[in-house]
Amino acid sequence: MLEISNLTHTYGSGPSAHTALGGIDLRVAEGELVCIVGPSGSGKSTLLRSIAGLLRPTGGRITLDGTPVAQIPDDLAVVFQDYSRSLFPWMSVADNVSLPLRRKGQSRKQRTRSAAEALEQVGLASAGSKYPWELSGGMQQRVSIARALAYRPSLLLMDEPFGSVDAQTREDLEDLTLLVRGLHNMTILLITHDIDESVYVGDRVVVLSKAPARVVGDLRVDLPGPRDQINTREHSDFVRLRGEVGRLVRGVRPSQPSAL
Amino acid sequence: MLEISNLTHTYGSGPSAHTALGGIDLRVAEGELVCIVGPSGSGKSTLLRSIAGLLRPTGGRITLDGTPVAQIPDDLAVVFQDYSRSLFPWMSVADNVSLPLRRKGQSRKQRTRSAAEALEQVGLASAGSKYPWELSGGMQQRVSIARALAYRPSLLLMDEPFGSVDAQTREDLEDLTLLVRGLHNMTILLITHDIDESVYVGDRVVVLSKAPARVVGDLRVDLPGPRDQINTREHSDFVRLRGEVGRLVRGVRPSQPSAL
Amino acid sequence: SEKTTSNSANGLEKTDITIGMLPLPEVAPVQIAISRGFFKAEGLNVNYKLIEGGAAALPTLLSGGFDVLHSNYVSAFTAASQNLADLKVIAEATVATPGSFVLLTAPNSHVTKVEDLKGKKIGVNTKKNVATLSTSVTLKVHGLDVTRDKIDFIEVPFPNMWQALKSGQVDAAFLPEPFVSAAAADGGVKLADTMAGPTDSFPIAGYFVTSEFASKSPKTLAAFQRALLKAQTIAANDRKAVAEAIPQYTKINAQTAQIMQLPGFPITTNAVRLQRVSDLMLEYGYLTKPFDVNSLLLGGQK
Amino acid sequence: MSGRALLRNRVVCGALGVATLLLLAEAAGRAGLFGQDTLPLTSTIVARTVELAGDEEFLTDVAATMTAWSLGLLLTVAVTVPLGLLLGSLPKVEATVRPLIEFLRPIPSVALIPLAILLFPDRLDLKIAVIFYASCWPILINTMYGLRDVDPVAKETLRSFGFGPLAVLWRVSLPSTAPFIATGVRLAGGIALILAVSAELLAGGSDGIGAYVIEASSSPDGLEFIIAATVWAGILGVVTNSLFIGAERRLFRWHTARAGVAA
Amino acid sequence: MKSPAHAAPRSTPSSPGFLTRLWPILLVLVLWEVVTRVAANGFFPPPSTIVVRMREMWLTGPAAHLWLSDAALDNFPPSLARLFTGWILAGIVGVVFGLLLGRSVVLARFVDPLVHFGRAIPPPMLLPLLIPLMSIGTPMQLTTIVFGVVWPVLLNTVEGARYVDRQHVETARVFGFTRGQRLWRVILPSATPKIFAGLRLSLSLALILMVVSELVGSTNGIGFQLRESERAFDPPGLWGSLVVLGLLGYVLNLAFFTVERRVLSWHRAAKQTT
Ligand SMILES: Nc1ncnc2c1ncn2[C@@H]1O[C@H](COP(=O)(O)OP(=O)(O)OP(=O)(O)O)[C@@H](O)[C@H]1O
Ligand SMILES: Nc1ncnc2c1ncn2[C@@H]1O[C@H](COP(=O)(O)OP(=O)(O)OP(=O)(O)O)[C@@H](O)[C@H]1O
Ligand SMILES: [Mg+2]
Ligand SMILES: [Mg+2]
Repeated sequence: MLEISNLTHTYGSGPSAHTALGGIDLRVAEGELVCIVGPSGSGKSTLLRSIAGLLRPTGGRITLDGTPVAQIPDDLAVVFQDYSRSLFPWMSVADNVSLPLRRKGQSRKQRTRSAAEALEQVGLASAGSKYPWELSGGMQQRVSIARALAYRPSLLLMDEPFGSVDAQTREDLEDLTLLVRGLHNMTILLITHDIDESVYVGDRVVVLSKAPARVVGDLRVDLPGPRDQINTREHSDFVRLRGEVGRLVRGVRPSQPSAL
Repeated sequence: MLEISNLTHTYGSGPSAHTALGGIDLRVAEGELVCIVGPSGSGKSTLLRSIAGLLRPTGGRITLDGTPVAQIPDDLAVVFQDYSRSLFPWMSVADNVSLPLRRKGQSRKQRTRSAAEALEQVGLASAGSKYPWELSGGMQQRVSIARALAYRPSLLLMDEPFGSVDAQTREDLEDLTLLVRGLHNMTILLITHDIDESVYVGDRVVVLSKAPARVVGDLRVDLPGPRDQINTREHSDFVRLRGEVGRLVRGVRPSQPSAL
Repeated sequence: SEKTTSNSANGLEKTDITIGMLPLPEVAPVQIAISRGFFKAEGLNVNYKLIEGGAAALPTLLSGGFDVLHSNYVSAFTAASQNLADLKVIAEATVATPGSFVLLTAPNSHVTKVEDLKGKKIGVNTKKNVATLSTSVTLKVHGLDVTRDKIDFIEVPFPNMWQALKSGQVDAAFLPEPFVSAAAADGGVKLADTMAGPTDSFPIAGYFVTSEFASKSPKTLAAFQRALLKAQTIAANDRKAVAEAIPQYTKINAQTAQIMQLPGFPITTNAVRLQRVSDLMLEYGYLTKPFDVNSLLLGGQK
Repeated sequence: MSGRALLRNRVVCGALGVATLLLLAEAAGRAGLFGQDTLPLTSTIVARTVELAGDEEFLTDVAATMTAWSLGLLLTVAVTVPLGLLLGSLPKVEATVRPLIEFLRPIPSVALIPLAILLFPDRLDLKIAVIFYASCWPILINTMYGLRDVDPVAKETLRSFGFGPLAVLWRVSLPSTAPFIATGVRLAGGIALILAVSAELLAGGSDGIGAYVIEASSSPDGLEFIIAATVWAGILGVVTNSLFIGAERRLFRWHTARAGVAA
Repeated sequence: MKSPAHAAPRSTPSSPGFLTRLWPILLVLVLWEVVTRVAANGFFPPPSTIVVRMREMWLTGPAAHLWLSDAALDNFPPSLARLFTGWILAGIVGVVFGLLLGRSVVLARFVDPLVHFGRAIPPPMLLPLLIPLMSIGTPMQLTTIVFGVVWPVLLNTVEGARYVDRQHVETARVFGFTRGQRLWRVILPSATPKIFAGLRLSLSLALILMVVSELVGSTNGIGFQLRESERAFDPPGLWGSLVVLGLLGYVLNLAFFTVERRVLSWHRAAKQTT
């Protein structure tokens, strides 16, 4: 269980200070998949980095299963927005994926297998022996997704993970994420700009306002059964929710009572 | 007029060689805006880099207004897919935008004004004095768009330029691109993964196949009048075209006669 | 030293003279001549620069950085015999006096007589100069041969020599004054006086100029020699004058200067004496062919 | 000041580090760890070092050394950085002259001093020449290696806007290499100081710290002075280095900000 | 660190391009010969004289010894041994301490002045401190070499370890890399280009320091011979030693370069613009 209360963060100080987070409150239950949407530059990545313990927020509290996040939480994986810089250019793609698995105490053989499996799942079965800089942007992004999924973390943070891939692959990756989440009971926070995606993938969609970011909407997505790219997206609830999120993002309905 | 005939490119050699472009033929008229869609890793960026003269393709011909592209064409601007690495960390955002304008022989004052204007157009009016690494991913992407637009090139190449911004901003940027194109008669090639976007923005949509990439579809978009986010997207032709592109991308209808 | 006033009062070709010298007691006359205005009186403006070794400073003399160089004969003869430098001796600086250059050992050394040095290491400040030459001679007197008996010369700067001796890194050391007195005060044992027998009253060092300078500025040279000779005479006879001069150009303190063994200050330039050096150098392989020191004397054959 | 604040102050920390070392050395000296009481005690050397600070003759020497140092380093930077940029960006030229560079680099400047004297009778010229010869290599090598580290996307960006190779060099390669060049200059600064002193020492007949050492070596108790002068060479090194560090910090804020400095 | 097999070096030292690249050396040699003959200064003998002297000094031995003379056999091997031992020691010390100082801000604050103090001390001036501390000969020579050449490696390693791409460090932290993994898998590889620059600098420096260390208190070695030629006013001999040093440096650098190309091939390829 992830609990965030009154989280604020200000970059810099003095006249050039910039308040990115203006008091965020959020609770994410174990095994939940929460999508975060919000305007560019609002503070989504800042929020994510605070949860990951990479940034010490200037105010507020984050607790994970009751203990405050001061360090980087155990058993965490992150797909960074700047995926190309988060891959190690001196290692092959397979090594990039399998390296974190050492921590899971897997044998070399197991690691190789897990990495190959994860690469196959993201459609890069044949790229394992290449180097990251030999891949296209979308392929690099998928490597970093494969790395995170192969790790099977209990908390997974994804920052616009599907932004550089084509529509078809994107859908496949969405389904893959749902599948892996179902199998291994991960808690996932996923930042996205695609409103359809947020509704399709999320159990909840949290909408952030412009900077300083606040939660302006928190919608539960109650779509039936296992999701499916064709049927779910045609479901009337999907269309309604997507409209609702859209309006929230566009600021048509400014700050909702649900915000706090 | 940009003419590409039988363009092929193979990375590396020997057993690890990878053929990214398998014979591309394409003609782009002056002032045209062509969207390129295709699966991740197909060779879109490779194509773009060849046109930009940044990569010497292993086969085929590219001519611009009749002369073969051997060097980097004059009066060109590129928005790179890897936008964060294409901004210079040692310069302020405004300097990043105004630097290329030196080549246009603009005075310092003019450059400052052009840069400020362009930054305002992409919604970053107040970020001019910041450094690129102080901006969010989407903001960085917008800086690199502003840099390209302020330059007013006659040929503009954009590699997934709107991938990291929210839906609202994305629409604004699409309209901005159309506006600037209309005012300054640029030829634009735009790579995107968003099928709706390709139809909304493009005069033509070119669909590439999986690697080795070939043109599998080339659709003219005949939508009426000045485009408009709400009406255009509801137009029946829009819905039809988007379906068509979608099917092409998904490979539902494999290689079309229009391909060659 | 660049300024040349050819038409000055005494008809001197050059009035500014720079002399390169080692900070040793033996150059005290230069300091005396400066302090007492002997050079001034001759119309000369003399400056000295301290050098680290005669061999290394020779190029400076050749390139004109110095007008006069104080150098040991061994180095200078070696260079001259190879036609690397066309030099003239303008004055002798010093001849050895008993006890001024000594082979020394540490207090409880296993080496108690020269014969024990077989296969041992001897510290010298510079190889191929008067230190190694006179030591070789001393060794030979005691029946040892450097090559045959595998005796190694090791270069160690004088101030470090005592440390090297005490820590056993060299078994004996060639030391001049005032280092001998200081070491003796700390328990150093004198093994042999290197300036005895064949090297008795051995000429150690002299003042050199280039032939070019000698032929171009004969009057300046004569003036310089007159002033130096005057000081040299004082030094030879007045121990106190020397003791006063030394602390002015070295870090040797006044107290040490007063008690240390002083070198000899010759007042003539003696070709026979100098030829002895050349002959010994030939004998010990420092020269490959005989070298006639007359070619170095002013007015001597070229 | 709290302990934490103290830990954040570089001067305090540095002073603590130095003090610790001095105390250790003194203790070791008194305990006779340095063999047959041949080395002066640390406290004696500290006293001598302080004494030298008030010695006018010595201060003149320091000034002479520092003049040669700054002129030599200035010349080196002015010549070598452009040269390194040139070689680093023209691989063909670099390949051509590399054998020559690699041949010259390992020739010890110390051994060259006697020969250099013949070419540079003036002592300041001599010092500048040997400083240049020895300290150009770190700048050259670091510049060339730094150029290889430039992000290709950044270079392509400027090229695509139609900028020529020179503009790319000036506006992208140079700024992005600058921090690494600065490290090279810092290294060169240390080497230049060493060479200035060595030249004074070996060539003699000069002013400077090295000349002071020659004078001190005339006396049996000169050792203390020699070590004290050496300490001053080290202190000068620390001072010049912190000047460089300060300048770097001001100039390359972007570099620090972008990097994950210390975990 | 694995090196990608397919990123083979473009041109190896044995390729024909290598020979043609030697022409600048020939050019310099010819120029040198002409200038020295014209100048006719005994201290600057022409290369032809130097070569003759070098042969005389070092290549007059029996065929069984590869024609190397006793002087060569007495002086070259000990020098090379000192050189390599010193360089490798300095490399290890420099990298280890560089990583430590690069990654620990607090430690760096304490030791920084000492490091820069040490760096500014001329190695020849170390002698008075070293003589009482260790015995003249190999230990002292090694100390001099290590002390003289460790700085480029140390400083460059500090630089490389301190400025690792933030995104790389954060990735490693997020995935819970252990300290060792972070160091070995992330910081070290990302610092290698700079470490190599330092190692390359220090290799030539080691050659220089080898000579310096042999000037005082030694009984063999190239530096010892150089000093002897200097003392004996034998300029061709002196130049001969300098030439040997240059050649040695050239060969060492070539070998180093080959190794570096292999280890850093990822770097070269990743930073290539076409
Ligand atoms: N430097 C390189 N070396 C080797 N192979 C490369 C290199 N760059 C790209 N490739 C390969 O070429 C193919 C096409 O890459 P490209 O970047 O053109 O794809 P793309 O269509 O832009 O994909 P995306 O939409 O994911 O950005 C990929 O399979 C990739 O692995
Ligand atoms: N290192 C930094 N220094 C100063 N300001 C920063 C820094 N990083 C981010 N900011 C500012 O904080 C705000 C929020 O940034 P953040 O990266 O969290 O946005 P975001 O919601 O992730 O946006 P995007 O969708 O564009 O990635 C931005 O206005 C940005 O300018
Ligand atoms: Mg972000
Ligand atoms: Mg691409």
